[in-house]
Amino acid sequence: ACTSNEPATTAQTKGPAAGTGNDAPGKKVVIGFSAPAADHGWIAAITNNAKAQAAAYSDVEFKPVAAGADAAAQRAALATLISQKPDVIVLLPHDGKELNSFGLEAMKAGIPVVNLDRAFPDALAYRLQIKGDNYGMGVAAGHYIGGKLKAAGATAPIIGEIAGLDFLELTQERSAGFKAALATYGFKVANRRAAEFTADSGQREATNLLQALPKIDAIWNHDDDQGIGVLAAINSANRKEFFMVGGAGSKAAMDAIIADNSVLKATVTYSPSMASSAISLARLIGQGRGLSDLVELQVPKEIVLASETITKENASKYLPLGF
Amino acid sequence: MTDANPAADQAAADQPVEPTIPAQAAAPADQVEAVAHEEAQIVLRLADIVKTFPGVRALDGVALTVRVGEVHCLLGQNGAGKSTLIKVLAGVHRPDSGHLEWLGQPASFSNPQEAMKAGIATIYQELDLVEDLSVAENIFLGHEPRTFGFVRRGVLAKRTTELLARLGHTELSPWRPVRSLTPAGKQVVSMARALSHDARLIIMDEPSAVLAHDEVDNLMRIVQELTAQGIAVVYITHRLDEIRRIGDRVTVLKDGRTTAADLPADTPTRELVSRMTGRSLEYVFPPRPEVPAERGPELLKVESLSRAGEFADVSLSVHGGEIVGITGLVGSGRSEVLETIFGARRAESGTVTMDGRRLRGGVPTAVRAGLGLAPEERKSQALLLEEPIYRNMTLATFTRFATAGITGIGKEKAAANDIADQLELRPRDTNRAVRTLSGGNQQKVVLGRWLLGGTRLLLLDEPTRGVDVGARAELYQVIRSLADSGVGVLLVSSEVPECLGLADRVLVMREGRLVHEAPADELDEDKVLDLVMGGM
Amino acid sequence: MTDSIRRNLGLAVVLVALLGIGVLTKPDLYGDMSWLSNNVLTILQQASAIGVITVGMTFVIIGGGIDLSVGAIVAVAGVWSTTLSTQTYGAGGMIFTAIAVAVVVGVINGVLIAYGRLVPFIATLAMMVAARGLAAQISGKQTQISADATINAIATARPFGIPVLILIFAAVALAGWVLLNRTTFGRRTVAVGGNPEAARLAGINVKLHTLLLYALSGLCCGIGAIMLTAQATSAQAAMANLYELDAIAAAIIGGTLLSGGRGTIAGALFGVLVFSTITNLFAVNNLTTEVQNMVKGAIIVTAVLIQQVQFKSLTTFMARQRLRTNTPTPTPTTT
Amino acid sequence: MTDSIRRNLGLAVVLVALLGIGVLTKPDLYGDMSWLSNNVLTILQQASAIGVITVGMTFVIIGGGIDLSVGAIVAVAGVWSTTLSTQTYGAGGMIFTAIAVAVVVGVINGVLIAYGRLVPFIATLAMMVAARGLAAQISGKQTQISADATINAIATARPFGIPVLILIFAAVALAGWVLLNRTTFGRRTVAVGGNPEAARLAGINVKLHTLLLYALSGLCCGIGAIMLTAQATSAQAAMANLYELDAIAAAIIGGTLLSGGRGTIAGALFGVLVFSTITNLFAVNNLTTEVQNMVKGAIIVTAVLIQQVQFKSLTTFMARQRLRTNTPTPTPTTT
Ligand SMILES: Nc1ncnc2c1ncn2[C@@H]1O[C@H](COP(=O)(O)OP(=O)(O)OP(=O)(O)O)[C@@H](O)[C@H]1O
Ligand SMILES: Nc1ncnc2c1ncn2[C@@H]1O[C@H](COP(=O)(O)OP(=O)(O)OP(=O)(O)O)[C@@H](O)[C@H]1O
Ligand SMILES: O[C@@H]1[C@@H](O)[C@H](O)OC[C@H]1O
Ligand SMILES: [Mg+2]
Ligand SMILES: [Mg+2]
Repeated sequence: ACTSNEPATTAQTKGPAAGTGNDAPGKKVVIGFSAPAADHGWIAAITNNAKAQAAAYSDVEFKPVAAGADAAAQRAALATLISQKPDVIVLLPHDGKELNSFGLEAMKAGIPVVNLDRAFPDALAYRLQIKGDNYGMGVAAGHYIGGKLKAAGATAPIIGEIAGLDFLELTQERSAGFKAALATYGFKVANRRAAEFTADSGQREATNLLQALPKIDAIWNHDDDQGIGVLAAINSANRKEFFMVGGAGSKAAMDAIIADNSVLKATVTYSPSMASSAISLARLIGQGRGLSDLVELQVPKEIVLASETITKENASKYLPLGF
Repeated sequence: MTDANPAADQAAADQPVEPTIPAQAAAPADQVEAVAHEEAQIVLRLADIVKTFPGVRALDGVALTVRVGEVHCLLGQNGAGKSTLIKVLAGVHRPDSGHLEWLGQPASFSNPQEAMKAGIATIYQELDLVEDLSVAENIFLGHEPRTFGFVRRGVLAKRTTELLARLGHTELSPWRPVRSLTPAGKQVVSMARALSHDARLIIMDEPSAVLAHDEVDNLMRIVQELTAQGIAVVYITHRLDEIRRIGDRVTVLKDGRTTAADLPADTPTRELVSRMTGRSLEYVFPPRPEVPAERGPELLKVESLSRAGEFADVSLSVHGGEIVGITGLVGSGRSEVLETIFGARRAESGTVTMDGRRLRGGVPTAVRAGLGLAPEERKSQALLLEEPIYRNMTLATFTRFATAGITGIGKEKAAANDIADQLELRPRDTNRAVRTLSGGNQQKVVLGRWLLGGTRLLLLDEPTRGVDVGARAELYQVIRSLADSGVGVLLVSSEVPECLGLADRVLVMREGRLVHEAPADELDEDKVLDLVMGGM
Repeated sequence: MTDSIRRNLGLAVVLVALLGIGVLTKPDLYGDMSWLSNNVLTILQQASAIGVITVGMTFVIIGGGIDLSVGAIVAVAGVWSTTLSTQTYGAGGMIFTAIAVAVVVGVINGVLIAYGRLVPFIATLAMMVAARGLAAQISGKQTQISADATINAIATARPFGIPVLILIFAAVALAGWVLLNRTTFGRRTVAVGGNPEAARLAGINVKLHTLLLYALSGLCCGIGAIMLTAQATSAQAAMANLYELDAIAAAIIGGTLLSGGRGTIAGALFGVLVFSTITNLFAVNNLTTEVQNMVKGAIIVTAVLIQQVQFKSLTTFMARQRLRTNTPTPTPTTT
Repeated sequence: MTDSIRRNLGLAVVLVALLGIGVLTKPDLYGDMSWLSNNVLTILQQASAIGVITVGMTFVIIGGGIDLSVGAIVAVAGVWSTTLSTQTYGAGGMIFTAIAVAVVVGVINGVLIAYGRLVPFIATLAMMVAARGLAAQISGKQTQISADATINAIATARPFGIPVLILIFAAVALAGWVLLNRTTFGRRTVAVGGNPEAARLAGINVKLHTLLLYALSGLCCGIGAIMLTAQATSAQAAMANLYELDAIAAAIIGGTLLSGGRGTIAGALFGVLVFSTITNLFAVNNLTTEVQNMVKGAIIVTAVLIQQVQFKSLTTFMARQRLRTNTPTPTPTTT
C-alpha cells in the first residue's frame, strides 16, 4: 500500500510461527540499521519493513540511523552508530563497493554486518548477505516478454526499456539480464531510456521513448514507482498497441495487473520484504541461533531472493507483499 | 588578514580621511613661469586619430601635441571625445586610424601595459580602484614588489608611504581598505598609482571633479612638482580657472575633432567657450529674483536631525521658489544630510516635515510628498547603465505615465526628449543605453529625472560635477526657472562660486554641523572658505 | 526589443540546427509530417512545466536574485495537493492548495531575502533543503497518486487539438512577457535588479518588490506543480529534481544576466525549448545516458558560442548601418 | 583583517551553539571527553575533502566566477585514477592521474570562460553534465574499487594521532590562505573579481588569470578526488554528487561575495565546518532524513542571521567610537 495514499503503511512482517524455538524471546539484541534516504517507494518500504519487523520482537532494540544523501554521508552516520555499540548492523548501503571498507572495519571490530540488497564485493565485509537478484529480475522480464512475443509469432519485435537510475550498478545488472534473456529469443532492445525511480522522471522518459518508437510491441520498466509516470505517459499518448512489464512489485502495479485495464500485464518482483527477513536473521545472528528449518546451527552466509513474475493469474497471492 | 600592522590599521580606521591642508601652500600658478615651451622637446604627437563606437564617431581626426614638462589642457564639451582620446593614448582603445608618435618614434599601444611600460600613466575619469584591496595594493596593482610571486609587504608599505608623503597625505595608512576612503581619498590613491610608474607623461581625466577647494590646491601643487621634473601632464577639466592656474597650453575638442590646438593658457574664456561650443556664451549665473528667498510658503522644515557618526543637530528650512545652498568640505556630511531628509537613511533623531506633514516612511513617502534627490555618485546611486536614456529619466515617474499598471512608453519618450533638448544631451537619441554616454551627459540624465515634473522640492548633490561650461549655464538656468515656478531647491556644492552664484541663501557645514547661515549676497568666497576650514 | 530579437536569433539558429540533426539522423521519422508535428507538440508539452517555472525564475534573476528552491517548492506543493485529505476537495481544492502552498513558500523566501537581508543563494538553498524535507514528511516518502480525473485531464485533454499543458504554458509565457515589458511591475523589476540603490533613491520600494518577485516565482512553481502532477498522475518528495538548475540555465542561455537588471522572457523560453529539444533528439536517436550527457555539454557550449557570434556580427552590422544613415559626412571645422 | 575576524566571530558563535545543542541533547556522549575528541576528529575528517574543494571554489568566486563542475570533476578524476590500468602504476600513478585529469578539465573550463567568453555558470554547468557523462563512460557505470593499499591508507593512517585526511586539509587551507593573502596571484584575484576593468587597466592579464583560477579549482578537485577515493576505497561516476552546491554555500556563508572581489579562506572553512557539524549532530541525534532537512534549512538561515547581527552591531559600535574620537563638538558660529 505504500505506492498509494493510504496513510497507514501495511508493512510486511512475519510473526513468530508457533512451535519453533527461534520465536521464543532470547538474549536482548541491539540491531543498528541504516538505509539510504527514501526518495521513492521501494526504499521507503525497506525502512518501514525493518522497523515493523523489529517491533515484532520483544528482545530486539532497533537503532536506525538516517543515511543522508550519499555514501560519504552514510559513512559519517555509521561512525556515530558504531559508537552506540550495536550487537548487529543491518546495512543497505548507498553503494556496496563504496561502503565495503566500513563492513570490513565493523566485522574486524567484532560487529556482525548483515548486508542488505546492494552487495559488498568482499566476503570478509559481511556476516550475512541478503539481496534481491537484479540480474535475475532482468532475466525474468526478458523471458516473459520474449516468450509472449514468440508465442504471438513476432520475429523482429520493437522492445523498449525504461531503466532506473543509470549510475547504479544494479540498474546495469538488470539491463544485462534483460538483454541476455531476450537474446535467447533472438530479440533485442530497440530503445532504452533511463529514468530516476521517480514518477515524473518516468513520465518524461516514457514520453520520449514513445515518441522515438512510433510502434512498439513490449516495454520493460524497471521500477513500479516510476511506472506510475510511465503509465501516465502511455495513457496521455493514447498508445495501447503493446504490453508492459513492471519491476519490484508495488501494490499499485499488482492492482493494475489484476484489473487488467492497462498495458501493464506483469511485474517481476524485487521485494522490499527482504528488509524484514534481514532483521529476523540479524536477531538470530545476535543470539547465536540458526534457521530452524535448516540443519546448520548458524544462519547461512548468503541469501539471494528469487525474482518471481507476477501476472493476473497469481497476483492475488503476491498482493500482501506489494509495497 | 592582509594586515602586517593591525595597530596602524586600527589607528587609520579610527580616523576618516580628512583632506589635509598641505603644510606649505603652493605658490600661485601664474607666478611660476614654466620652461620655454616652444623649443621644448615633443614627447607625444597625435594626428588624424579616428575612433568609432557602434553608432558614434567619438574621434574624428584629432590632433594633439604634448611637450616635455608642460601641462597640456584638453578642453571640450561633454561627449566631445576627451576621455576616448586619452583611452586611445593609454592603450585601452585601439584607434581605427591615425598616427601616434611617442618620443619621436611611431608607436601603437595594444594594451594598457604597453603604454605604461612606454612611460604613460593615466588617471581615469571613472575611478578604477579595487574596493577590497588596500591603498598600497591598489597603487602597486600589476607591478607589486615581489619575490617568487610573494608580495614584499615591507617594501610595498614603505614605497606607498613615500608616495603618499609626496602627495601630502601621510595620514593614509597603506593597509587601509580603499572601500573605506572618501571619493577624495580615492582620487589620491589614483594619483599615487600614476606616480608609482616611472612616467614621462601623466594623463589626468577630470581629477578635480571630486575634489574640494583645498584638495584642488594640493593637486595643483603636485602637478607643478611633476612638470618641474620634466614630466608632461595632459590635464582634462571643465573648470576654466584651473587652466589659468596651471595650464601651459590648451587643445580644444569639438565633436571628436580638434578645433583649436596649442592655445595659450590665458586665452580669454569667451574664445575658449566659442571654440568648444561653436557659439558664444556667457558663463554666468541667472539673475536672482528681486526679492530674495521666502517668497513661497515654507515647504521643507528640518529640525535637529542627527545620525551618529555622520552629522548632528541639523535644522534648516526651504521655501517654495527658494534655492538654498549647502557648502563645506568633502566629508563634512552634506550628502548624508540630503539622503536623510530624503528618507534614504533613517534619522536617529530629529524630524523632517514637508508641507507641515512629517515624513517618516522612507524614500517612497518622500517621493510621494514631492521630494526628489539627484545623488552624488551617478553610477552607483542613480543610473541603470544598460537601460535606455529615457527609461533612466523616467525612473522615478514612470508610474505617472502608466494607466492601470500598463506603462505609457510613448508619453515617457516624449517627456524625456523634451528634457534632453533642454539639457543639450548629446547624443540626443534617448533610446541609447546610458552606458554609452560620456560622463557629463550621464550627469544630465540624472538631473533630468527630477525635472520631469511633479517634484516640488529638489535635493541636488553636486549637480554640475563633470558638466561642461556650456551645459552648466543651461543647467543653472533650468534650476532657476524651476525655482521661479515655485519649486524649492536644496543644493549641495563643493564649488563655492556655484553655491554663491546660484543660491539665495547659503548654509556652511563643518564636521557634521551647520556652522553658519547667510543670504548669498552677504557672503564672498573668502569668507565662506574661512568658515569651511574652521573660522581661521 | 531589437536586442531580444538579435539574441533569440542565435537560439533560433540552434533550434533549427537541432532539427537538422534530427532529419539527418532519422530521415524516416522526421520526413513523416504527422510524426513531426506530433513530435513538436511532445517537445512543447515536455517543456511546459519547466517553462512556467522558468518564467518565474527569469523575473527573480532580472530582479537581482536567484531561486534555488523552485524544484523543492514544486515538490512540496505537489505533495501537499495530493494528500488524501486534500484530494477530497476535488480539483479546485487541489489547485488552490498547490498554489497557496507555493506562494507561501515564495513569500517566506522573499521575507528572508528582502527583510532578513539573507543572500538569495543561501536563503533559497536553505529553503530547498527544508522544503524537500517537508515534502518527504508530508508524503511519508511515498509516491502519492492523484485520483482526480479533472487534474489528470490537464495532461491529456486537447481542446482544438492543442494539449492543455501547452495552452497553460503559452498563457503564462504571454502573461510574463506583458508583465515584464508592458507594466510598471516589470519596469521596477529591471530597476531593482539593475541598480537597487538607484531604484531605492527613485522611490521604488525595493524590499517589497523583491518579496513580490519570490512570491511570483512561488506562484509559477505552484502552477508547475499542478502540471507535473497531472502529467505523472502522482506527486512525491523527489519530484522536479534539479529543476532549479534547468530553469536558471534556460534563463541565462536566453540572455538573462545572472547579476540582474537584464533579460527577456522570449530568450528564456528559447532556452527551455533548446533543452527539451535536445532531450527529445537524444531519445529519438537512442543515445546512452553517458553519451547523452557528454553530447549535451558540448551542445550547450556550442549553442552559446553560436549565439555570441550571431549577436556580435549583427551588432557590428547594425552599427555600420546606423552610422551610414546618421552621419552624413560631418562638415569639418578647422582651427 | 578586522572584517574577517568579525565575520568569523558570527560563525564561531554558531559552531559553539551547535556544540551546546549536542551537549543538551546527548549529555552522556558529549560529556565523555574521549568520545568528544574523537568526534571532533570525525567531523574534521568528514569535512576534509569538501573543504579542499571549497578552497578552490573560494578562489574562483572571489575572482568573479563560479564552478558548478567541481563534483563532476571529482568524479571523472576519481574514476580515471581507479581504472584497472591506472591502478597498475601504483599510488603515484593514481595521484598523478587524478590531479592531471582534474587540472585539464579545469583548464578547459577556464579556456571556455576566459577566451570563449562563456558565462561561468553555463560553461561549468555544461562541463558538469559532460564530465559526469565521461565518468560514466570510463567506469562503465560500475563502482571501481581501489585496491591500492597506499591510497587507501590516506583515509586510515594517523601519524601523531592525526588522520592524514585532516593533515592534507590543513595543508591545503594554509596554502590557500597564503596564496590569497600573501602572493601577487591572490591579490590580483581580488582585483580581477572586484573590478575586472581596473585589473585590465593595471596591466593584469585578466583572461589568463581567470583561466588559472579554474585550473586551481580543478587542482583542488583532483586532491579531493584522491581523498574521497581513499575514504570509499572506490570511485564511481556519481561520487561527490552536488558537492558544487555545498562548496558554494560554504564559501558564501563564510562571507565570500557571490559577485566576486571579496572573500576569505577562513570564512569558507568555517562554512564547511558548520555544515559537517550539523550533519554530525543530526546523526548523533538520529533524526530522520526529512526532519534533518527541515532543521538544516532552519539552522542555515539562523546561522546567517546570527552572523549578520554580530557583524552589524559591531560595525555600529565601531562607527560610534570613530565619531567620539574624531568630532570634538565643533562650535557653531552664527550670523
Ligand atoms: N563604449 C562606448 N560605446 C559607445 N559610445 C561611446 C562609448 N564610449 C564613449 N562613447 C561616445 O563617445 C563620445 C565621446 O565620449 P567621451 O567619453 O570621450 O567624452 P568626453 O569628452 O570625455 O565627455 P565628458 O566631458 O562628459 O567626460 C560620446 O558621444 C560617447 O557617447
Ligand atoms: N570612515 C568612513 N568610512 C567609509 N566611508 C566614509 C567614511 N567617512 C566618509 N565616508 C564617505 O565619504 C563620503 C563623503 O562624505 P559626505 O558625503 O558626508 O561628505 P560631503 O560633505 O557630502 O562631501 P561630498 O559633497 O564631497 O560628498 C560619503 O560617501 C561617506 O559615506
Ligand atoms: O532503489 C532501488 C529500487 O528502487 C529498485 O526498484 O530496487 C532496488 C533498489 O535498490
Ligand atoms: Mg570624459
Ligand atoms: Mg557628498
